Amino acid sequence: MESVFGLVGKGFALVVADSSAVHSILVHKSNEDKIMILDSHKLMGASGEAGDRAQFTEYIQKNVALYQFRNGIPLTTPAAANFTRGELATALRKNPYMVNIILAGYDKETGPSLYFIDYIATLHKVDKAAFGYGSYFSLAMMDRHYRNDMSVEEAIDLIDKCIMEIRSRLVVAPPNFVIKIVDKDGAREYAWRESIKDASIPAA
Amino acid sequence: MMKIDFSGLESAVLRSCPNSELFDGISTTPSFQIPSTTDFDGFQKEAIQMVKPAKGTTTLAFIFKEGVMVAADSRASMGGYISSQSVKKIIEINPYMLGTMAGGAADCQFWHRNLGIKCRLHELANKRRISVTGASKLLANILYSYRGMGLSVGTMIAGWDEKGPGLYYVDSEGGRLKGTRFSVGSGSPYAYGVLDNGYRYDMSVEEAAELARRAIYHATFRDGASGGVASVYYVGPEGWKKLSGDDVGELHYMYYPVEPTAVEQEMTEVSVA
Amino acid sequence: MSKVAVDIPPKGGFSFDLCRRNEMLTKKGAQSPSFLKTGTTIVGLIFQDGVILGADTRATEGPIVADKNCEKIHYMAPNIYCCGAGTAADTEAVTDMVSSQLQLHRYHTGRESRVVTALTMLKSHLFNYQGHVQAALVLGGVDVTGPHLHTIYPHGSTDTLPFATMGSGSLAAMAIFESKYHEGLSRDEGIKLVAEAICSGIFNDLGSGSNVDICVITKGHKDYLRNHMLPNPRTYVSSQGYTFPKKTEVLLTKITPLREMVEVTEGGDVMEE
Amino acid sequence: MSIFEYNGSALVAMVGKNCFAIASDRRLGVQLQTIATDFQKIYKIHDKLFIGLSGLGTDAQTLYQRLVFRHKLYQLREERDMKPETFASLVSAILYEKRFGPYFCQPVIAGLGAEDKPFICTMDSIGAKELAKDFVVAGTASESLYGACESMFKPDMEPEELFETISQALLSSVDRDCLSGWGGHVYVVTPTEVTERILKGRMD
Repeated sequence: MESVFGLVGKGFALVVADSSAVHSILVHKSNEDKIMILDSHKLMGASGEAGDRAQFTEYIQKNVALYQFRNGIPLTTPAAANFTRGELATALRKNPYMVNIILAGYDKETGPSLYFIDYIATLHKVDKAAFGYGSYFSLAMMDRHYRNDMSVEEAIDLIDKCIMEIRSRLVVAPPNFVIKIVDKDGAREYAWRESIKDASIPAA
Repeated sequence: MMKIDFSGLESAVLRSCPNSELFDGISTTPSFQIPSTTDFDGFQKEAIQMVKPAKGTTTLAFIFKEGVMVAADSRASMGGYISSQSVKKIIEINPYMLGTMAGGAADCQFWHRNLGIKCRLHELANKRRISVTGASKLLANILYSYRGMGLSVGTMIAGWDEKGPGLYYVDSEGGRLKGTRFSVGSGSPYAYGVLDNGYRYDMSVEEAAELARRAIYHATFRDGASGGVASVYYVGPEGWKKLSGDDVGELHYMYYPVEPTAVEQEMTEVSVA
Repeated sequence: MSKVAVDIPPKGGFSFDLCRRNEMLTKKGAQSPSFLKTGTTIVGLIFQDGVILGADTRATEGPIVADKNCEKIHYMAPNIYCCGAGTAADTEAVTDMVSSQLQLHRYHTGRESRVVTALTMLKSHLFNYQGHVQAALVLGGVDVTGPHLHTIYPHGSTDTLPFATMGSGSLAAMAIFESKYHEGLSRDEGIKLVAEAICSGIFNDLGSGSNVDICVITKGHKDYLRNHMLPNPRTYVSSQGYTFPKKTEVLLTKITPLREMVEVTEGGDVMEE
Repeated sequence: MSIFEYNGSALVAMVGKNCFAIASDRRLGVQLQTIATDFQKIYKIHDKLFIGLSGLGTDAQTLYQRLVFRHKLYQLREERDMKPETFASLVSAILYEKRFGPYFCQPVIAGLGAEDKPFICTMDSIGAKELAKDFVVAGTASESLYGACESMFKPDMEPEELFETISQALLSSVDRDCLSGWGGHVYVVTPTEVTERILKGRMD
């Protein structure tokens, strides 16, 4: 039921993920942020089994950081994507991690880039990608309206169309989505799209 | 020979007609020989497996101001193999009604043809055309009577009657839904993506035809089991008319033109021994 | 990075690290693939002055003929050859392995290899893997103790026989041998009989086909008659072949000229020459 | 569906008059859903040696990385490029090493050997080498490719005619396969130059 999708625009890349943590028919939480800030200029959206997702993404984050401490320079996006793919391919605990990943990043020379890595470690650089049941709806929508020189507003409008489509057509549609953006100013949260709100707890 | 009794499923309206053998055709469903096996479920499981419904397809239909737009692709596939690229998936039931084919090709063709006969008999008996509601009810009841025996049909009945345009979704699980916008088949989520976003009630026939064609094209691009030709039909007050049948291969390069780039010359660095 | 992944296997042998992942994939409903099988008719017989081996040349992948002219008579030593049936990769690998071990053994002992050495090495390797290495072999050769012919089964059991056949076509071939074999065959009689046995496999067994390879081994000499017979030449040669008037449309062309390899020899204190 | 049909692929290599051509489709799919239409399946090992990897995408990528690694070691040790025959044995050994837990990948190797003699060969997923003097095929569309090549192939074709023949064989075969197609990618290699072309095919 989880959906993660992303696209590359003019000088930026967006990653969108649903934010419901589900266990069979029960929704434990509906504002779980599944897009991790990997480093200053990288986002990693992951969907899959909850345990694997959290464990694996943190493992990658820590190793990327370790590389930066050791070598003084951050990994480029293609390098991080290849590293993630390598770890996924060689992970052999009980059986490999059940986690699909969309990795977005911004590098000074090459600009924004988006990588699709599925749970059996197939890696491919794409302009637009989507995982999970939501992908069936959003992929055709993005094919129809996507241009690679879209502005942030146009991209957000397309993302909203996709979210509306998922909410209307997907029987078990997740209620809330988080949208994050990465561009030359770095990776940050852009917005939330929530249809149900939790009781707000005053920030501790 | 074990005979399942369907009498309970007769629709009461039709049974009350005075002269029974003329209408025998309408009321009773043709009952096929039932296989005389003890383990009926086992037999039926293989039957389903043997004629595994080729679910690969994309069909859609929607009601709009001018009438009903119906569109479909034309690919039949068996697993990875494409058995045909020119299957007619929009079946002309009668000049005022169309049915779409998804699921088992044989099931759809047979039962749509059967439905056409029943509608004709209804016209003869009642001296007026059957409503879309009536026709879809007929098909739904027939399919329901075979529930669980492995029929695989996912169809839309689109037509025009006194109450204007009508559109129903009927499937072999016995479902029957009245609606304004449907898409059926493995490519349907892709078609929905484009259809929902572009749909407006007050569209002209050309705009609606373009939207339908575009939705089918996007489904054939993303879904491996759909392809071939995007055929579009329009059902209006005077009945249905086939508007177009474009090959999706050409449609792609029409929607997303690509100019062949000039020949590139590239120097390689000297590979020093 | 966390660990340097040097993945050269420490010392040869099989590595099983993908097994768990593959098991997970098969559990998810994807059946594991079939391997290239040699359907195969392979035979061998002892004649007056040595051994003659024969084999067909068809390799199949399920119902498809993957290779129409593959080599099934593998070199083991100058005086020993071995025909392989079963999984192509296994026969190839196991014969390669033992032939290199034999070569090392020859360097070590300074003597000509013996057939029984090859036999023992093959059978112990196959036995270790309990038949999972799917290789069925006909081993033939002439060494200091005279001509020898053995068959080896995938589980590691062996026979010593005057004439032997293996593979899916072994029944057809054995019928010929049983009726026509006799002690003290001359060289030409032997070759004719082996060719006839292989042809009977080619024409009667679906797994075998194409051509006949024969290898005659005598004291201190061997003749490897590759494609000794071509009973199935290609019958449908389209005279003028295909021409394509409507050229394939190309979107992008990139031409990279290749530099000649430049021999760079450093000047200065060149040691030798 | 078998594991070979998870991503879908079509590969063919053909021999011409001291030149060879190797062609592949461009689809990356996950079963019936198409993810991308510019997936690279043919890799260059060196100027006169190409390898196409069909089957499971992740294994193709892992195998390519390992082959390039082993080829680089060879270059360092021998101070020359590998001959195609040797490279075929290397690939066969790497595949057979995993005999009981194989890579789900069927390679097609094409190269110019000593005196620029064209060499093509294919293997099954555990390294059973299959040398051919005319053409080799692999992938989900292999059955159609067998038929097309068997009828279209002529010995000693010039590079232009070879390109035309291999493209027609590829495109006509993928049109009968749901899981491969979405364009074509053809390399024609002669002793003096490599011509890489992208074909315009049906995108359904």
